[in-house]
Amino acid sequence: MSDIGRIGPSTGVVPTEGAHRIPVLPRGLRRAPSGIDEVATEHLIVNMGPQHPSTHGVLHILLELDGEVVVAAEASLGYLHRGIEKLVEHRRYHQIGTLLDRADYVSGLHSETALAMAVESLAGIEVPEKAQWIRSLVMEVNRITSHMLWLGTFGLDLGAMAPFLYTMREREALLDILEAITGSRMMFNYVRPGGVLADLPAGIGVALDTFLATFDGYMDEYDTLLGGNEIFVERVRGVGVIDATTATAFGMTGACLRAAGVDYDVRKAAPYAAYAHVEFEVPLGTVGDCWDRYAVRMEELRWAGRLIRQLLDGMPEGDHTAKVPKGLRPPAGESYAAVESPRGELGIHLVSDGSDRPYRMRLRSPAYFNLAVIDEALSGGLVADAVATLGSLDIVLGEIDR
Amino acid sequence: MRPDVDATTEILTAAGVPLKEASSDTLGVVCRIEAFRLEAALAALRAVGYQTLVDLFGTDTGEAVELTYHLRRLGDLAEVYLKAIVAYDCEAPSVWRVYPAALYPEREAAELLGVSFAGHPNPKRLLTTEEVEGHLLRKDVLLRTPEEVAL
Amino acid sequence: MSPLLQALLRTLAAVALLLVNGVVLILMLRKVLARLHLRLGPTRVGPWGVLQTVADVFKLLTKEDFRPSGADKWLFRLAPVLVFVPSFMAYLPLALSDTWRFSDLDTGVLFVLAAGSLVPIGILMAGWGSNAKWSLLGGLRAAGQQIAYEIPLMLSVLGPVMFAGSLNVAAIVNAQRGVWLGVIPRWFVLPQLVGFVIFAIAGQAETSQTPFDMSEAESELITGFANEYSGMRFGFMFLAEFSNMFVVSALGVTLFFGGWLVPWADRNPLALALGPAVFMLKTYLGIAVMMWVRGTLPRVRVDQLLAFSWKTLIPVSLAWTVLSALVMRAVNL
Amino acid sequence: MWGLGILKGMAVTMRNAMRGPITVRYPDQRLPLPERARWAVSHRYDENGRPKCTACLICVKECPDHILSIAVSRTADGGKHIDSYRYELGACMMCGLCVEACPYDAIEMSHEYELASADQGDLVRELLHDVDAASPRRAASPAKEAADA
Repeated sequence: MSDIGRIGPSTGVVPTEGAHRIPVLPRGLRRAPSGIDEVATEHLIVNMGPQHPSTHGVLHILLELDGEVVVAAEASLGYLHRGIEKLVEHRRYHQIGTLLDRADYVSGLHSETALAMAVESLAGIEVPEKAQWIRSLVMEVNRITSHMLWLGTFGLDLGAMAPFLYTMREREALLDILEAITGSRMMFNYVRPGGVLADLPAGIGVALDTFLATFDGYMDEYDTLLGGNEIFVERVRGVGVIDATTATAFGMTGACLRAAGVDYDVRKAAPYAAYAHVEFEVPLGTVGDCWDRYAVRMEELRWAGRLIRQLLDGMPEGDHTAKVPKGLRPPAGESYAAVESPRGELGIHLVSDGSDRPYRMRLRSPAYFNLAVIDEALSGGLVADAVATLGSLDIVLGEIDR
Repeated sequence: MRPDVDATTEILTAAGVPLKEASSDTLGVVCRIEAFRLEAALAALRAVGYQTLVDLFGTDTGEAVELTYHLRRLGDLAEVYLKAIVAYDCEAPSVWRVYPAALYPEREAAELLGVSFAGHPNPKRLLTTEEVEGHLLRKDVLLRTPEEVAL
Repeated sequence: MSPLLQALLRTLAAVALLLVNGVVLILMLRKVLARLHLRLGPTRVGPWGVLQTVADVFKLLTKEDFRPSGADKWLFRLAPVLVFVPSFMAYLPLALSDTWRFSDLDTGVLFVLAAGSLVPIGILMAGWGSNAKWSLLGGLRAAGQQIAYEIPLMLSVLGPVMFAGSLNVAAIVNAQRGVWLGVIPRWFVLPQLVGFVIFAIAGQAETSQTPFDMSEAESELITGFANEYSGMRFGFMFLAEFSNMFVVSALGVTLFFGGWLVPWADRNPLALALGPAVFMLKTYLGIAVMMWVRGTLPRVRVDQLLAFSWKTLIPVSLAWTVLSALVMRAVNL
Repeated sequence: MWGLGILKGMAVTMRNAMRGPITVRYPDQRLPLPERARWAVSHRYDENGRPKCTACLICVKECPDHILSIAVSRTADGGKHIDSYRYELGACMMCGLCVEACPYDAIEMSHEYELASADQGDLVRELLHDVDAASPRRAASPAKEAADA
C-alpha cells in the first residue's frame, strides 16, 4: 500500500553524463485551432493566478487548455519582486540577513546561514564548533516547519483539508521553539557571520524532546491520511514526471532532484555547519513523479527529527560566535556558499570590493530553478495534475522573485 | 572538489575556445572567455559531464556587464565558473540549448542589467513590468525613497 | 380544510424545513469540520457561534448583486433558480413519519431522483452564463459528473424498491418493520449492503462533496461554476448544496435504515409518535458522516471520477441489481 | 486495495477529533512570549527614571531601514539635548539590530505586540521628547562593559 520502502538510502547513483537531450522549444502561447471535423474549436487560455489558491502566493501561470488538458504553460513571475539583490548592495554585511529572511520567508535560517558562510569564506572567519552545531540544529527545526507547510498545502491542493490543519500543529510547536531561540517566529535574523546571535536558551532541549516524542506518531498519521489513501496515490502516481535528465538540465536541486533518483544533497556533497559530524541518509526516489517528491520529503521529515535528536545529544560546549567587527570589510574577491534549504540548493554568491558593503550579491534560489521546469512538466496533464505538480515542487514566491 | 585549472583549460582549448585567463581562487576554477564563444565553451564542458548549470547571473563592473556561469558535475562534484564580459546593451549568445536552466536567469539578466541574449526563445521581461525604466542592477541606478519615486 | 390551502401549507412547511436545514447544516458543517481539524469553528456570534449562519445570511442579503458585464443576462439570472428549485422539489415526496409528510406520491423515490437530476442543468447554465473560463470548466465538469453518477444512484435504489415492492417512501419504510432471526432489524441496509455502498458513493458525488467536488474544486477551479456569483444568488447555490445533502441523506435513511422506525420498537405508539425526531436524527447522522468524509479525503481527478463511475460503479450496480432480483425471486417463490 | 486506506484515513481524522481543539482563543487567551521575543522598540530608563539614551546615534546608523531618527541640540553646559527620538513603527521589521548596537542599553525590543492601529499617526512614535541626554560615562552599563571586556 504505502510503499515508502522503495525510497532507499543513498546509493551514490548519478545519471550518466552525455544522456542529455535538447528540450523542445518552449512554445509561446498561441490560440491554436484544434479542429475536430468541421467544428471550429479553439484552445482556452486561462490565467492561473496571480490570485489562485494553488499558486502558493502570487505566481501567475498562463495555461493553454484543450478541454481540461494542458497544452502549454508559461509562468510569469515578479509579483513579489522587491529587488533584494539591489538593496543588499547598500547594506553592511550584518544587515543583509534581515532581507534574506524575507526572501525565503518559510526557511529564513537557511539563507541566513548561506550568507554567513559566504561572508566567512571571504573574510576568513573561523566559526566556533558550538555555533556550527546550533546552526545545524535550528536549520533542521526550520526544515521541519517548512516541510510541514509544504505537506499541508500539498494536501490542500489535492483537496484534502485535514492534513493542512494537522501540520499547523507541528509547525506552531516548532515556531514557538524557534521564537524562543531566535526571538522571532519567521524573520529570525539569528545566524550571523561568525556564528549565531545568542546561545540556546535554557529549556530548549526539553521543548524539543516533547516535540520529538510525538513527532513520529504524527508522521505515521500523515502517511495514513495521505500516502495510504488510494485517492491520493491515484492522484500523484505517474503525475508530473520530471526525470533525472530533465531535472539536472534545468538545474533542479533538493527533493525534486532526489525524487528523480539523483543523489545530490549539499549536506553530503559539501558538508557545512555540523553535518559532517552527524549521521543521516539521503532518501532517493526513482521516477521523479509527484509521489516520489512526496515520499522523499516525508522521509526527509523523519530524518530531520532524528537529526535534531543527534544534534541535541552531541551539542558541544563553547562560544556561540567568533569576534566579528560590525563594520566588517572582507578583502576584495568572490565567494560562493550553498546550503541545502528545504527547497534545494540555496547559494549565496558574494562579490566584494573590499568595502563594508557587498559589491554584488546573487541569491541562487532553488525554487527559481525548480519552477522553470513547469513549462515542460505541466504540458500534457490535466488541470488537476498541474495543481498537483505545482504543489509537489514546493515553491516559495518570496525567493523566486526576490 | 576542485578540478584542475589545466584540465579545464585543455578541454576548452580542444573545443576551440581560447581562454583569456584561467585561475583558481577562493571561488574555485574561474575561466574567462570571449562572450561570443560562450555557447561552444558550455557545450564542450557539458560534453565532459558538467550537466548542471547551477547559476547564471550578471554583475555590473562599472564598465561592462560580467556574466558568470556556474557549472557542476554531479558525479565528482567538480565545479567550474565561466566568466565573460559583455558591453552594456550588447548581445551575448543564449545558452538555453545547452542548459535549459539558463532560460529564466537569462531573461532576468537581460532586464536587470541591460544585455540581450541572442536566440532566447522567449525574450520577455521576467521580474519587472514594462513600465520600469532603466536596468535596476546597474550601478548607475540609485536607490530611491518612496517619496522620490512618487515624484 | 380545502385541499388547496392544505397543499399550500405543506409546501410552506417544506420551505421552512429547507431554510432551517440550510441554516443548521452550514453551522453543522463548520463545527464538524472544525472538530475534525482540531479547531473550534465559529465562536463569536451568539453562544458557541450558533448565530453565525444567520449573520452570514444577512451579510449575503446586503451584498451587491453583481453581474459580470460579459455574462449572459438570462442564463446568469436563471441559473441559481434552476439550481435551487429542484433541490426544494426533492423535499416534497419525503416523509418524516407515517403522518408527517409533505405529499403522498406513489412514485416518490423516482421523483426525488428526477428532481436531483435537474440540478446539473442549472450548474451548466451558471458556468456558461458567467462567461468566465474557470466557471465554464466547473459547469462542464458538473454535467459530466452528474450524468455519470445519476445511473448508479438510480440502480442502487432499485434493491430496496424491489424489496418493498413500491416507489412510495412510506411503503418502503413500512416494509422495514420487524426483525430478522429475532434480533436484527429488518432494515434493507443488510441485504442491500453493496447497494448501500454504491448509494453512498453516488450520493456523495451527487451532492458534489469532497472527494467528488469536481464542479467547485477550490484548489483547481476556485469554486468553479459559482465563481462569478455574489450576494443571495450565490447564497441560493450554497443553500441548494446543503439541501441536496439533506435530501440524499434522508433518502438513504428511508431506503436503507428504516426511516422513522425505532429498531425493535417499531410498533410502539410512543416510538411512532417520535417518528419525525428519529428520522431527523438518523438523517443528520448520515450528513455528519458525509461531512466526515468531506473533511478527510482528497479530491479525485475528473477523469478518474468518470472512469470510476462508468467502469466500476455502473457495472457493479447493474450486476448487483440483477443478482438481488434473482435471489429475491428464488427465496420468495 | 480500494477502500481500506480511505477507512484508515477516516479513523485518523476521528482520532484527531477526539483529541480536541488546539486553538488558543486569542484575545481571550494568550500564550506567554519567550524572553527573546522581539517586538516594538521601546526606551529604557535608569533607576532615577531618566532616559538612558546618550544620543550617540549608533542605533540611527545601524537601522537597515532608516526608521530611527534623533534630533539633537546642545545644552548650555555643552551636553546633548534630545529634542525628539522618532521611531517609525510602521516600517520597523523588528530585526533588533539597533538594540544589539546600543552600547548603553538604552533601548530594548519590548514585548508589546498588538501594534495594529486604525490611525496612521500611531505608527510613528516619539520615544523621547525634549529631554537631556544621559552623559555617556554615567550611562555605560556595567553588564555591557563586562561583556566587552
